[in-house]
Amino acid sequence: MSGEEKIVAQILERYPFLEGKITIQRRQRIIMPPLSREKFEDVFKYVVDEVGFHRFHLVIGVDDGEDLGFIYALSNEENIVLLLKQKAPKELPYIKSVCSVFPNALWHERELVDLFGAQVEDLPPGPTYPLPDGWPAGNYPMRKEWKVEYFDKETMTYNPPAEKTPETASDDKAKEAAK
Amino acid sequence: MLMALFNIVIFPGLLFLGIYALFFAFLDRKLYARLQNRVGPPWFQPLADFCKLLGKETIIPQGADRRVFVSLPVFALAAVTTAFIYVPIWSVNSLFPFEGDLIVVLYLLTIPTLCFFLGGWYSTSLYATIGAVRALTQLFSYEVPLFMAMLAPAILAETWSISGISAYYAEHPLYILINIPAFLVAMVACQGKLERVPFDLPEAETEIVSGTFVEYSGRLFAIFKMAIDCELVVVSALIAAIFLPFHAANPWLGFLYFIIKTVIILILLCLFRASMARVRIEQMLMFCWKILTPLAIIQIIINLLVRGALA
Amino acid sequence: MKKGPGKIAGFALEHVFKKPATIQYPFGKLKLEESYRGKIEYDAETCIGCNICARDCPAGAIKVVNVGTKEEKSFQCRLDVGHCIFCAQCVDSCPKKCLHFSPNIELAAFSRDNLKVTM
Amino acid sequence: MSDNSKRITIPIGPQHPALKEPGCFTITLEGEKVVNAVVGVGYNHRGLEKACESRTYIQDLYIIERVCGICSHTHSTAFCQGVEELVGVEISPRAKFIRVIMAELERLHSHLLWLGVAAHEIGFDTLFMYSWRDRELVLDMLAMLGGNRVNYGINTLGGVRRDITPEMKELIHKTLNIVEEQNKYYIDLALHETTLAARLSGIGKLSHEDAIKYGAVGPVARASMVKDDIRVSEPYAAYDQIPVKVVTDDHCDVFGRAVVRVLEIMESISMIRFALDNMPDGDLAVKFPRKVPAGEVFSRTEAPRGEDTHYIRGNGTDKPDRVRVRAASEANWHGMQHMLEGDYLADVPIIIAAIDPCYSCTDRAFIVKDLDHGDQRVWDWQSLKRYSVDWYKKRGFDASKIKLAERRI
Repeated sequence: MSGEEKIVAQILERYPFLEGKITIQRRQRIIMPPLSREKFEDVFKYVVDEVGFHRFHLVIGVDDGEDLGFIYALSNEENIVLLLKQKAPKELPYIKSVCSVFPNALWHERELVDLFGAQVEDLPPGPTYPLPDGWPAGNYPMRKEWKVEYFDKETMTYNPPAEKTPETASDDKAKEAAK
Repeated sequence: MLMALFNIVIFPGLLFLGIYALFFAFLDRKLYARLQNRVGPPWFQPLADFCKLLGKETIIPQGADRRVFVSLPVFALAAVTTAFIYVPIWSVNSLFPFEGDLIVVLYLLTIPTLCFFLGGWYSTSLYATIGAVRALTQLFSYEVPLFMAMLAPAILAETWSISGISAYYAEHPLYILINIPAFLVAMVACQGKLERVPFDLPEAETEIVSGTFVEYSGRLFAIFKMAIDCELVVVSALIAAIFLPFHAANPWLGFLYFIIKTVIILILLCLFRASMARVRIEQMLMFCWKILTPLAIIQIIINLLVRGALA
Repeated sequence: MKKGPGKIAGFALEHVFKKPATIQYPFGKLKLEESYRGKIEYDAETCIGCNICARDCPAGAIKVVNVGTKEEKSFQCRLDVGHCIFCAQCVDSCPKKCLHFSPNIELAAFSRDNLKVTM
Repeated sequence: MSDNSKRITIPIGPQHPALKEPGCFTITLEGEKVVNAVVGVGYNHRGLEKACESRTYIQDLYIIERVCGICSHTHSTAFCQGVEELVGVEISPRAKFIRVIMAELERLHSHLLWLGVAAHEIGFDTLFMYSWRDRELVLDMLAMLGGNRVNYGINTLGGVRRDITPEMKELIHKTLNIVEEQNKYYIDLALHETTLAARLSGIGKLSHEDAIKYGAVGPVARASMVKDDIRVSEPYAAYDQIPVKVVTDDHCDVFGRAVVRVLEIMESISMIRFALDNMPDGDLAVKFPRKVPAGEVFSRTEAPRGEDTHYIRGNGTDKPDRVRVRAASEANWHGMQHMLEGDYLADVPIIIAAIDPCYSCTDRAFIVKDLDHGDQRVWDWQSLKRYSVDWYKKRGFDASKIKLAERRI
């Protein structure tokens, strides 16, 4: 039994509901399924304290359409990388900060706040990162629906085109026909 | 009267000193570059820099006292130029030698450092303030060994005049060998006086931008720069007069000797600058008080003993 | 080597008498390898106007346009050197090998418009 | 006198002679001692990750290569091997060896660059000039192999773009001999020059435990006895066929980091020699599809500054769904505050330089200190811009017009 399989077995023993959802992608890579917040906090604590994943690499934010995903990359002594995933609905993306366990998560979590609009609880106060001052509130550039084309750098405003109502759409068609 | 004016303004006063200082600055930079396997600046570079600075806008910080801020560079330059008049150039005698001019020259050379301190202090910039404090802290560390190293030959020569010391060692050239430790101490300590690596803490470009001079610009900075270049000439001329007194009766030959001696000292200073890293302020204090000062004291004791033996 | 200050002095003194390592740029120039990725050169004869180069360009700096008629095609390459990142992916992508790079790197201009080249 | 009045706060950066890139360190001093340090980085956020999402994989490769000017090859290697893993393509052994040779040459040039920068920070310009002179030799080799001095562009999806011919091999061997000889002298110098040791040792302390706690990587971690090197712990490219020796040091300070780096240069030289002599034959690149299947991959490489990690998620099209890059210096920033506190102001530049920083992060609030009134006004970018335009307008120079005319995006 390889080191990866042992770890998966250890996690499955504690959390049987993950059966069949954990994949060993290749040597030194274990990928966990996306978990909701409550389950994630529990699994995270267990993995860090008892399975021995004590090195934190980074947290990756992803836009999954309906949800926002947060992928925590951890590794252990044998350099096995575990990708722990958490998901939160886009409207209320509340997650809990892991800064108290891993101080090097600070900048990564600030990045989630700025770029994805995640609401990170217990995040230590400090400057925003990495967006500039005067960035319009409510604009989260790494979300899929946010398009670079609609952003005006001079005025720092985001102007998406008005959504096409049936009337304007028919107008457009009429114009095209006239051409 | 006319002769005195000529002496002050043209030779060996302001004009000659200025030109020689620019030449020295060029030589220093060129040699520094060649030591680093670079091409280095062309001969007119220091002059071009000086002219360019004169043409730039002079900005005076809002919080600074205008009169003090403007007068400090002039003060520094004036002190250095005055000191140069008492240093022998073409013979063992300087222009207006008198008993005790060594002490006057040393104190005149302290004035530029005080000007740097005040300039930095009045700039009301944080970097300049830190640089100013460092300049003063540094002053207290290198001044003592420098003075003692300069006074040791004077004790042996039994005179406090530079011309007297020069004349004495010109007569007894072998006694110079006794002063070698003092010469080394003086060379190291004057590196601090001239604010060059490894003791360039007051301006330390990579730490506190350029320290004391951070707020100086345009003409004022040009004058400050000139004062620093002139100080380099005066200090090397002073060390040359005290520690390397080889003189010729012919004033032209004497002048040639002067140039050769000062250039040798410049080369040594430049090599010193090129081969070391900048030290920290507390390391500098430690070095000056624990190594240089005892060495200078030992030198003075040796000289006293030799003096006694000779008498 | 023993511990002590000023260790580099001898090494530096040796170099005073050696040739300097630096070159004064406009008067002397370094010789660049022929394989240096400088400005892109274009050969209109072999071009078929497929615009694969434009599709693969990360900076959107290159474009090939047909300036002739539909029957008698003649192509022109429009390159914005100001946008070009000199990755030469277009050279790799070109199926007819009509693009190649030159070791020309002296491309500074006074205006951005001067950087737009038609070849 | 209250405790606070003895303290002064000075900004180091965003523009400072010690930092060649923008980063802001707000240092609170008591005399010359640092009592508090606030690290502010991120003036350089370029939105590369967003840009990658709207471009194809092959275009992304060149964007990723430009994440860092110094470790460009490791970034592109990480991206390439990630995408290759996603597609399931195995590249030829020769391509793997060429990637390793480039990576090690890059490490040589990066470490020589660091040595020069570190020497410059402590006013030792002669060493700075000499180490950069020898770095030129390495850069010339890289230019010969890749076609450019920094963004070599030798990687492509599925292999490499250029081959190493026997003549090149000969030339590299020759140049390496010179670099090795010079580097031996630098090692000697670094270990025996008193002023250098006096400035470097004992500052920027990061203990073994703290190095793990703050997630330090690369030479910073290895100088604190953390034996962590992706080339050994997770061999990529041809590193499993080349003997790699991990250099560690127990000084835990800036001096240790310098020692690790200069010794790593020697290791790299022997690795390049080994790789050149044992290079197998084979194709340079395999055919690579435009469309990449859905899936995710976490790719790691060892850059000169430490571990680079790339996360790539494909969605079945020719454009990636998400690319996340964590450069090595981003990991080392976290311990910076801890390293700075308790040291002298004079040591701040060298401590910052000791992690070999590469700025790609931000805070953009800057505080304009108004000493006349003694208050602090916080200006944001917009208001500062407006202020400057007004200031020039009053003096008969309308800056806003000129800017608009010349700006084109």
